[in-house]
Amino acid sequence: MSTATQSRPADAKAKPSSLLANPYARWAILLLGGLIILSLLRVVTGANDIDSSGAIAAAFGLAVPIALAGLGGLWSERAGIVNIGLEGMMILGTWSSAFCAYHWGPWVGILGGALGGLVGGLIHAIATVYFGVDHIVSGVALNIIGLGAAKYLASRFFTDLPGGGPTQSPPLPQPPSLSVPGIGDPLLSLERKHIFFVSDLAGIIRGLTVNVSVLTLLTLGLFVASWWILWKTAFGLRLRSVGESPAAAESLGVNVYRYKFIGVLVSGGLAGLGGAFLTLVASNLFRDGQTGGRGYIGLAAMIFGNWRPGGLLAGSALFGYTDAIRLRGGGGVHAILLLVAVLLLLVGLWQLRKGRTLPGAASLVLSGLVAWWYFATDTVPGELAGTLPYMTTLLVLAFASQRLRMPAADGQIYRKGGH
Amino acid sequence: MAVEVEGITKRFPGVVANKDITFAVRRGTVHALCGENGAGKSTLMKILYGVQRQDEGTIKVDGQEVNLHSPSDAIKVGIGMVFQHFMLADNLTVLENVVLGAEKLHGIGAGAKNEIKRISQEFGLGINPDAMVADLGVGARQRVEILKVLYRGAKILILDEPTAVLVPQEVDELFDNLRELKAEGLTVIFISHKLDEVLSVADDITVIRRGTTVASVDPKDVNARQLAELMVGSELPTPETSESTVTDQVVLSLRDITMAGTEGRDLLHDIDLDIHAGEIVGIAGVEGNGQAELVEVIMGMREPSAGTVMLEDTDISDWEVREIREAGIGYIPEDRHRHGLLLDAPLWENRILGHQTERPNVKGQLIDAKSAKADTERIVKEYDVRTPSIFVTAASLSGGNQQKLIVGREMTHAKKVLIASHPTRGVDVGAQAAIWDLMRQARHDGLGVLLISADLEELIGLSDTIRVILRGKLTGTFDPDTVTSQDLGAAMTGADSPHDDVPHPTDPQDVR
Amino acid sequence: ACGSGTSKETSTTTAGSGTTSSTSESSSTSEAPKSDVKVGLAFDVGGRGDQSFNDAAAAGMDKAKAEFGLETTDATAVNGENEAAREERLNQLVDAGYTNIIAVGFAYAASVGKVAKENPDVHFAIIDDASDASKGDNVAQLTFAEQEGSFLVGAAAALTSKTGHIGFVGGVNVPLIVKFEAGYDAGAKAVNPDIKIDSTYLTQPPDFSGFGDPAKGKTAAEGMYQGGADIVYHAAGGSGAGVFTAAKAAKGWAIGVDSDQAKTAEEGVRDVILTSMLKKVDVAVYDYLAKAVKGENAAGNVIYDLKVDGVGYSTTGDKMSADVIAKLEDYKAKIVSGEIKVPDTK
Amino acid sequence: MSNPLVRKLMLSLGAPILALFVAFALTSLVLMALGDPVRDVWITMLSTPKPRMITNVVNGAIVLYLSAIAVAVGFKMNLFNIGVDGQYRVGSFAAAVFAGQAWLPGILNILVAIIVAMVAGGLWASIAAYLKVQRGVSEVISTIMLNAIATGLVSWLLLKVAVRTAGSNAIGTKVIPESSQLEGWKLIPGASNRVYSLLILAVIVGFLYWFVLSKTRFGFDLRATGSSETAAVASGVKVKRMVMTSMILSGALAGLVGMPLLFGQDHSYGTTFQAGLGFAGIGIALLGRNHPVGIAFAALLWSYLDTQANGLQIRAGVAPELVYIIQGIILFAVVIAYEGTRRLDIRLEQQRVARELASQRAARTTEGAAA
Ligand SMILES: Nc1ncnc2c1ncn2[C@@H]1O[C@H](COP(=O)(O)OP(=O)(O)OP(=O)(O)O)[C@@H](O)[C@H]1O
Ligand SMILES: Nc1ncnc2c1ncn2[C@@H]1O[C@H](COP(=O)(O)OP(=O)(O)OP(=O)(O)O)[C@@H](O)[C@H]1O
Ligand SMILES: [Mg+2]
Ligand SMILES: [Mg+2]
Repeated sequence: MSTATQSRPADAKAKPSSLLANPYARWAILLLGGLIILSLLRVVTGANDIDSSGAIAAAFGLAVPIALAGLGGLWSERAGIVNIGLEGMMILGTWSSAFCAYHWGPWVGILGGALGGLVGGLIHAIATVYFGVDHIVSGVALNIIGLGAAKYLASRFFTDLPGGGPTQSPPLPQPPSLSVPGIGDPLLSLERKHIFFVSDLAGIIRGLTVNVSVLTLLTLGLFVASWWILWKTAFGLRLRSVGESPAAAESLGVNVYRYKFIGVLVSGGLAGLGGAFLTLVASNLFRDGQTGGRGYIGLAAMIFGNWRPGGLLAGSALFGYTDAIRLRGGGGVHAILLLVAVLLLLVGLWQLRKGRTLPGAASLVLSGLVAWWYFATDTVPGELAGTLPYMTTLLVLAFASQRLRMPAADGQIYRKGGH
Repeated sequence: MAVEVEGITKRFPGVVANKDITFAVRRGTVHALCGENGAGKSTLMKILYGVQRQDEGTIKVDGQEVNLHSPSDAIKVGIGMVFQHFMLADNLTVLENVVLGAEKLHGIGAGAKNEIKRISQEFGLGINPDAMVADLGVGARQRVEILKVLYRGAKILILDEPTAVLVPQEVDELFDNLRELKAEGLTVIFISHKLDEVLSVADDITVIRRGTTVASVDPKDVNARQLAELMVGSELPTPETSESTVTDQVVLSLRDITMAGTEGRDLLHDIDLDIHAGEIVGIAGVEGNGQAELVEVIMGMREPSAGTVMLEDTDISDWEVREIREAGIGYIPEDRHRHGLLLDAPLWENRILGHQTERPNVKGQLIDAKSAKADTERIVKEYDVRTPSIFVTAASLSGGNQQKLIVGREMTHAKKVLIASHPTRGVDVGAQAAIWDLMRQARHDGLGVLLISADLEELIGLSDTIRVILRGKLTGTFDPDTVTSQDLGAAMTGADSPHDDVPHPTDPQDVR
Repeated sequence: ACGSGTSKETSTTTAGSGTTSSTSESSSTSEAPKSDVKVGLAFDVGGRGDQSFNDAAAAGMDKAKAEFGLETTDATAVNGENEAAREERLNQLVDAGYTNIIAVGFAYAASVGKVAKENPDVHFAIIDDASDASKGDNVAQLTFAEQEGSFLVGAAAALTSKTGHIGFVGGVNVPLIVKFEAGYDAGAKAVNPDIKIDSTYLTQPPDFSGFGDPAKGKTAAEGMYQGGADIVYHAAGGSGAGVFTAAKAAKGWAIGVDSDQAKTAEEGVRDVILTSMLKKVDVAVYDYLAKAVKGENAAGNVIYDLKVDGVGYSTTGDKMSADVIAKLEDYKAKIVSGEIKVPDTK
Repeated sequence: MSNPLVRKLMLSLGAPILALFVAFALTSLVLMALGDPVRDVWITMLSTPKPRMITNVVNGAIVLYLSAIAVAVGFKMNLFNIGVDGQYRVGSFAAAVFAGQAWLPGILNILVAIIVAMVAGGLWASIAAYLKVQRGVSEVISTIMLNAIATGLVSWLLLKVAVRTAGSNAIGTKVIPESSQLEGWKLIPGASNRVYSLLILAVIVGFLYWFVLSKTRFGFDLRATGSSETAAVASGVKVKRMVMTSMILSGALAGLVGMPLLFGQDHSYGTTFQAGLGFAGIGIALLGRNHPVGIAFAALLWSYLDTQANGLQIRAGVAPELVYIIQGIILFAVVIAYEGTRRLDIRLEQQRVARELASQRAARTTEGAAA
């Protein structure tokens, strides 16, 4: 559309933005910026825990099950099936992974978790794909069934085992954890020195390289694999096309039902794997109610991440991180108040510059309130600190969500040959 | 013979869509299929493409009998189809849309991209494989659809109403493409309601009526009128030449209407427009040049950045949709399914839609179901809506009958102005004539009518004045008595500027 | 009227237990003697097998069952249930003919009060509640001085800590758990007024998953250890397993709760348990049932505190030095004598 | 079958009955496969409930009904309000605090407290509504977040206002004065307990839901928006305002959910207040197909199963959570059965339309021939 007259400004703009145009560079800049902000925040507030290796590792531990559930959601919704039943599939995964791990060891446990979730996925797939049941109804029903089934099966199969009971499994064998050899201790001593940026970097690297569970590595692998399969292979193209326009896919000979089915099945398996992580890595037993709504959070993280693996990972990490910060105590939540105040200030100023007076002013007022809260208190009450992950997610979405776009045919019931 | 169809019968619950259809298509020809809405053309083509399965009958391709269970079977024997409604995933790239389902041919990467470029060049389609389909205009989408078919190496192309959404220039381009394909030895099966097009491009014509083949004719032997009569099976009513009823009383006037766009260019720029009582003002233009915005500004669905809209002596610029409708402006929307109907609600509730605050639909804050139903019965009778009852859902009516219901409803409430956006799109000739009559009647009754249409014949036939809209500006005024389709077409595309400069119309589905 | 009902019941049970020795030999199924007392236990959420509070109650009942040959059953609460559901559970037990019904957990207070009033011939016990809501002529209210036991383990932590920094992980932020924290704080501060105490609650009511989410327990404890704490006390039910795991990894100490967790926790982590705050629900339940079998009227509030050894600390594994234990005994004596009053709120 | 009304009735009755049988069979299969006592389970689940239990069923259904109606208002608009859980918690807490102050006498206190609950629930929902309308945040995700935030906020506030009673480990808001406690009605003969007085509330809400949705302009606009947003806009509905209104309405109704519990049973808001009603409401609204009468039946069925399941552990030795499996299967079975009948219905309808059109056409052609 642009003709000669427009070419000059476009060229002028191209130079500085060329770095930003490269997605990898953009990510790198984002990460670097985040790190600097964290370092600054740590130095200013003295809350050394906010990027300690422990906090990062804990954030990872809390993020992985959410990320797995979210990845499950991604597979399903990319194929056009809304999956509100992730929670139920995850619950099934916790029980079955515990059952398998107890009887046959941790590796079978991991597999068992995936299988348990798969059963949930199977039910959801049959209902939504073949029977054309409303996706939400099916998901809600699945959550109810998952909850009941895990509890019922636990009381049926764990009650008489040593250390087990109707609501919990016996202790389970854990899959191994790995570390990059030789860097743990040097990094730790570096981290303990609390030098601006250097210690922060050391902490983060240490958190990511020391004592990482194989299941965490598997999860990362699954993210890369999902991205590759969905965006770089013919199979993935077909699966996504089914979520964007099933009629078009059908007209080109793609078996829509089959791809939707596969999408939901994989979805269940991944959510189940998230359950297995909870029983085998995050703890070492099955407990009734262990998932604590992480399936829903995973769904939220997926929406947050704009139905893309990278964004989803960022969403889960944000959630896991804030949850870790508040669970570990140590003034992290209080420190984050300052961060929020500064960010709100920046957003407010930016909006004022763009001429949006009302939202701008609102952000500034909010920023002032949060800053006042930070300076007037020393801690955040535990009840409120617990809401940090949810507040953060909501805030970020409130500022960023208008760019989100779900698969065009997501949630629509597809029937072969129209109608 | 490229395709031979024999004795095809297809029954749907309660309907026989195809009944003993027999015809043959010669290789390297363009073969047209004509018939009223619901005659069974699309069904037949879907059978040919394996989307649906015939109950009886055989299909031969290149003399070989084939068994088509799914589109893949059809693709295998070299059949490709461009559907009546585009089959494209908006949020995927052209490349992805094209290779989908045919990934085995050239992969999904560079190889495929090169192949697309090659085909695009060879047939002059001008397609960029990396573009998002959502960003493409209707014409480009049409070409992507054709490319999809060519990419699969199809030897037989089925085009189901490919021209319904194209403007004359685009139609010409398409026909050039078709001739090129024909020269390459490809066979084209082509469906259209625009009979002059059919006559100009087809080598053979098969007419279908009520699901059966009633005639096979040579385009050289018939004219459009004879063809239409073959389709409907009776003589068509002659359109009466009507006296001008234009008065000098302005009912709707737009002054300096401007609407800023996102990319610097105004969607609407300084629009000045007067509509008099008893006048039909036609707007001609390539889709996406501001027609939709114009209508939405008048109806209060969007706010212009500047300018005023006056209804008689009242400034209605700031009014809400509902107030505007209450003030006596009727609205026949462009897309009846999206803007005109609640498909899963019964007809009588659809009669209320858009007039939820007006009698006879309501009494105070309450719905007056009894009166609404009675009035729906009246509309069904007066406007000849073919329906078993007013309690069936709107979805169970055919498109033409849905449109007649909408026209009836809006006429009932349009006391001063009627805004009619593509009122006969996708409607067969019979219903078309009926709707035209209704519009003339409205004019006769002293309404001011704004008619927007892509059908230039319709515009010329109905309007008292024709204005052309180009890139958000009203650029020309024509007298329908003297203007020709060619003149209009030139004005619509801005005859003095290069063709590339015409903004690509966007799919109406994306205007949210 | 109630009194007479009780005494009648009393006489029959006494008769029953009087003839225990002879009936026990003749009963073929179990070696235990038979009694007319039929016990129904209504668990709180979590139920049997929570390795904590509910399990302790079950242990008490099981012991009594084995000893006195009682017929017993139990039923568990469902998460987030309605008051009517709790009432119904008790009613079902009454309907099924159970003579002594034990409700485990303060959530049952109102239901016990109501159902006990409607069924004056049935005996009830409630654990962790002594309010007017559950009071009745046929209700035994068994409560504990958790703060006193917690005081001692708090002192133990302060005495053992090398860093002068300890932690507390509560499962769900309810007053009962705050009681543990309050005692723990007081005990630690009694030893070392400058001690630093981290505290985290895993969830807020009505989200009770904090009692069953080891992942969260682990994260919270990890934060404390890595922040410099070397001893963490948990009152978090099943989430405590995560606290132990974290202690093991951080080579720190953990303090168990309710039962002697150096005996009940998973084998691998037992050696990190410095001590456990004992809340002898099992003893309370057993005592109550023993009284019932003997026909004594157990109605009224029985407070299990340090004085009666209803709460305390464990020494399994000998992780605390004799010195420390001596000091703890000292504190214990002062609490029993009333010299130290332990607060039960923060 | 030719009369559409008779047909609709038969189809809509047939589906749930069929579904119940399917659920029965599937659950039995599960039990058998795992070696549990199928007979005992069904004897427990299907035994005639005692009068006391019937009261419980009705009472349970009352709160579930309110919750489901709150959800259904959203569904009618294509809004998925997962936030009923948080909204009713906020509403119940606010009402409990207000009523506990006893600023107003007796019934007046109740009425105003109910309004307070609706306002609080509505305000809480308005956050999600605002985020959706102004910021485009999906209500699914915002209400999930807001539920958790409500939990934290209410716990924090509860600690601020809580009163402790001697000897009790529970905390709650100040108990509402005796004059504002509702004793309930002796509706079930032979029952020792009473049906919540606020049964009236459920009846009124159900009636208003039906009346407003199907008889008023507002209801028409709301349904129109739910069935086609674009058509609604073109018809003059202000969709953003409609989203705001209906989400807030849904939240206000959610605020009512705790009222029967508060005034008829618990008399204060505390840690033992019933939780999770919002999620049950989703299932029930779907089961009752968003229809006021359908939801009533669904709520009664749900509550019946809940109540009967209480005895499972005692009488059949099976975990009471089995009832969740049964409820889930029923939900599946019912929607699948509805889908089946829907397809049948469409087919029958089409045949009818085609037949009648054909006869009309025939009539016309003969007319034409005659002329
Ligand atoms: N899937 C279907 N189920 C039931 N009936 C159908 C189905 N598809 C088509 N029909 C019926 O078959 C008839 C033929 O429809 P078809 O779409 O082939 O008409 P057409 O000639 O393509 O009309 P148009 O010119 O409007 O495109 C329709 O009138 C309709 O009644
Ligand atoms: N897949 C289908 N299933 C059932 N009925 C159908 C189907 N497709 C079409 N019909 C029915 O066929 C009739 C005509 O449909 P059709 O789409 O051909 O009408 P039309 O006049 O071409 O409308 P439009 O112009 O909107 O395409 C209607 O009664 C419609 O209900
Ligand atoms: Mg059609
Ligand atoms: Mg067609």
